[in-house]
Amino acid sequence: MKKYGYSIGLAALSALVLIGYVAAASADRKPPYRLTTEEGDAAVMNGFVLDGLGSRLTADGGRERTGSRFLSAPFHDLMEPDHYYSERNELILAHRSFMRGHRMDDSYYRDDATVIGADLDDERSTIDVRLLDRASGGVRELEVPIELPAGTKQSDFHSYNRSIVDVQLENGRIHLLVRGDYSPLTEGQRLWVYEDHIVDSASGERVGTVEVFRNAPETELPRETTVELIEEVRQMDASGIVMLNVKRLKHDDGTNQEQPSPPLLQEWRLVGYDYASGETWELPKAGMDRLKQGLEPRLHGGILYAFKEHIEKPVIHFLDPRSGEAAAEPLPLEESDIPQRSVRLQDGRIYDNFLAGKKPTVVVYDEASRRVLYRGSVEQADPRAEPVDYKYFSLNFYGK
Amino acid sequence: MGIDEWPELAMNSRDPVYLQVVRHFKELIATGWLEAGQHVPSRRELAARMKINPNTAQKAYKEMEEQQLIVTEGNSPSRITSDAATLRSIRSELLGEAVQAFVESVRRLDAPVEELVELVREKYGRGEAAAEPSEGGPLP
Amino acid sequence: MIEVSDIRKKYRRKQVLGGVSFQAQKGQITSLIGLNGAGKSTVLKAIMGLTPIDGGSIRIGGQAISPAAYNTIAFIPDRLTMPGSMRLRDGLQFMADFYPRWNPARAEDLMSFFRLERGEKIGRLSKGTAMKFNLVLGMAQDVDYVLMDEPFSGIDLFSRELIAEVFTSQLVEDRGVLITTHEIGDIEHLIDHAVLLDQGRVVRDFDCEQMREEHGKSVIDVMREVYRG
Amino acid sequence: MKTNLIALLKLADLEIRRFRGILLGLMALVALIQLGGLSMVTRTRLSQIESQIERSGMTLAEFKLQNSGLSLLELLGELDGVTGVAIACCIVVVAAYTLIIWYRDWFGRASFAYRLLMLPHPRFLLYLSKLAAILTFVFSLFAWQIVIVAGQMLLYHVQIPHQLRIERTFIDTIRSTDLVIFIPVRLTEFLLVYGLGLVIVLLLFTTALLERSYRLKGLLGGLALSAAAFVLLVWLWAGAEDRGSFLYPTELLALFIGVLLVSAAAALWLGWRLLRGKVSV
Repeated sequence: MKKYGYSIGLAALSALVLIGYVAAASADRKPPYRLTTEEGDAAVMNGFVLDGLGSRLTADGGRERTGSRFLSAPFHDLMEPDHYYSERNELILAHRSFMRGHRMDDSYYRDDATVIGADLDDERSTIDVRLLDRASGGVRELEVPIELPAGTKQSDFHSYNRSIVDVQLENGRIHLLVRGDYSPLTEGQRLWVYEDHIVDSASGERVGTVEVFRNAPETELPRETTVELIEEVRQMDASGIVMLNVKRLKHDDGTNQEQPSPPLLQEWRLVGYDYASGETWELPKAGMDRLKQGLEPRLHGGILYAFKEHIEKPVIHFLDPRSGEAAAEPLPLEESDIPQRSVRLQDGRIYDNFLAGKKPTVVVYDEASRRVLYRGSVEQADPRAEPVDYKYFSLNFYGK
Repeated sequence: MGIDEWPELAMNSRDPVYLQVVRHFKELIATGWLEAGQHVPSRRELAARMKINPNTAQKAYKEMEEQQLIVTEGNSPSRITSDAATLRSIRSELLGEAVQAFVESVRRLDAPVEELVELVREKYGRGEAAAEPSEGGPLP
Repeated sequence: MIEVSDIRKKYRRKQVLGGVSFQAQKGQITSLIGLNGAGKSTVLKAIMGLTPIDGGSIRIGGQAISPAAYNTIAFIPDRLTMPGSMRLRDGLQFMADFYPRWNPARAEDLMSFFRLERGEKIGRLSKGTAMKFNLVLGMAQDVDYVLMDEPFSGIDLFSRELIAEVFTSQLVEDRGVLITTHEIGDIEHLIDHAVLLDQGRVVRDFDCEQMREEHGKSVIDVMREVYRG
Repeated sequence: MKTNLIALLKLADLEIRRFRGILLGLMALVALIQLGGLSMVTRTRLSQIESQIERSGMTLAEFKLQNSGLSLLELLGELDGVTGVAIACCIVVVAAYTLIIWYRDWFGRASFAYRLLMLPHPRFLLYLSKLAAILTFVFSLFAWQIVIVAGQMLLYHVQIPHQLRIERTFIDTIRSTDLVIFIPVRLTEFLLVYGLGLVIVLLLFTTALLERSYRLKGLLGGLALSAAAFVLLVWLWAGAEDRGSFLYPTELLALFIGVLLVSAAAALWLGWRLLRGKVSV
């Protein structure tokens, strides 16, 4: 047998080591961390995950490894559940064929009866609208051609880029809010134009177009106007109104080279728009003063939430989007060990993800009663693993 | 008689090899090297000794059987014939052939017969005398 | 018998075999004769299935070449067929491992007949010794046919005689031997049948003894007619 | 069937033994680089820490509080370049040998190909035995790398004073280095990476055989076949990255695996046919 000794020895020893390795690897399938419920009912966390230290934890004790994937990395149907795409995963799970090839469409609207997807690819400058009847599963498609904003023509711009930023359905009328970002030929400032293209959902005929906002062109170069949409935080949910965050900035004109100073906020306005009436308004001074205390505005369920997210002890202010007055008592959040935190507003609840007692912690408040519905934190299950102290876990919504 | 002492056969490549082997046997019989009734070597031994392939040895033995030089009973090894007539005819056949070859080669010289006979007697005499006293004499 | 019918083969646009047909009977020594480049080796390799043919067919004992056929036919090419790093004894062990028809006893006889050293490295054998070892590997298989490619070329006189003796031994008896050579000299009277090749075609195919009996010509004479005429 | 299996194992043993010198050399090289490298890096870091402590007068424990110890991963991090070279060496040599394992039988003073092609066994055993040999080399190196990582952990425990040590599990150590590409910790990852590797080996085998059958035309054909398969795989993989593609990533994965299987089957079948009747000495 000496003759075959080498080969058999090589194969046997290798097999032995491999079997040991497979045993170790399978023992290691579960990450050494767990999201334990300290208080309240874990059901409110349904659809939510905490991602961190290569693991994905759910309130019902689910523990799964993420990471150390290379070749198999891209092969996952659900999209990265960061803030922007998380709701879409629900659509993918619920309406797989409807979403086929359209996962990256500009914007979606969903209610109990229909799902509407809208996408604008600039080559054709028509909006592709798709309606899904959730009951029957039937899909209708509409095409809505759009022109350049009034008073402008192709040759004015060297490039422009338009996309649908919000889709709403109110009494049979589909609202397609189009954001246009036009770069003029001359060295002048960019032109922002928001238009609401209204289409009858039954016939698909255009009902009208409302120009929601168009910024006044800046004359001096260092000045710049930025316009950002403050849309319903739950992008697919119905929302009667939408707001625009309009800021005029003055850039440092670049004289002192060493340390270019950040742009100065010259003027800050919030412009609201009501889909049903087509009416626009500006947030009164009361509201603006409140925001100017360094708060960021968010829109959810028709209420303007204003708070600074990334500080140790934020306070959430609830403002009426029209009057700017307080719509409810401010809600102070628990203090976090580090300024890193994420706040999600969903289904009448406020999800606060921060670090308490050095550990990643999630607290869920019922918005109306301000009661704590759930409190959980990440525990380390294996002493040899990396400790969770001061480690940030991101709170993502994966979809039910 | 061991196969190894078997005299060498100088072969030419124009005459059929198996016939050269048969002739060689006839010479051995004629010179008495092979006696009547003596066993002949097996086909394999002959092939090895004569440096010919076994098929040719087989063919030579078949030819010799046809010419009744050897006889085979059952599957015991073949033996030289002991039929005196055949043995005698072998000698005369060989002598005839040799003389025939001699005559043909000499005829061209157009020499009278007596001279030839005289020359043969003289050479044959001297050849015999020379052969007698010292065994290893130069080959003729 | 080995039946080669109308085999054709092109190699880099050169017609190496242009329709070669002949037969090699079991129990006979057939020699495939031709000058260098006549396609002799190619015919042997074709028969052994070591190189594909473009046309025609080859039958060995009525069967086409197949792995099973390698139990009935052995090939002794004009080069080493065992890795140089092996020793002679490893080579013999290899044959024992893979060839059911390997005859170890006969291998031993041949090893001593050729006075070969079992411990020697195959890579360091001289050309003559290498051919002798090749003969051992080929002849020590109980097969019906043995193909040999130029067993005598470039080999010292004494090895040549030793090798020639193999042809007269029972190793060859009632087996079909097909041997290629371009200088017939020392085995002229050993072969039963001769097939002359020229530029990939059979130009003569005769029984040697018959040629000598009927025309009084040796194989070399015929070669002279064909290749020099 | 049994005799074929025995013949296959004997042929595989032969192929394995013919490469054992190089394999042991590779193993020694990789071990030397990774273990030797680690102990060197550890020694330099420890001396730095010692001098730092002397200057500041702290005790080891205080130092650990401040700098949370010296993890093996940190040390391995400094070795990444060198480890990468060591592993690249193994890959290149084995990949090259995937062709040499065929060509060495054709070229050189001895033409072992004659003997192998005349074995009274189905010629496909040659393909399978050489494949078995290559796989044995790959998995021995795979296992050897695992042993080395274990050795590195041991070395870490020996050289690093326990106050500075940071405990990590074996799998965590592997997961946190680039090594995890070649020593996957997840089954799906292992199947894909080594499935792809196997297909590449099969395509190389068949390309070598195509060349041995049709010379240059065969080589070009083989390379074209391999390139086509590779491009298709990369296209599918990239398709999964592009979120807007018509096919869902899991469907692209199914296609990816499909292409792997089809390429493997094609390579094996073509290899079988070429060996049976097209290959030439």
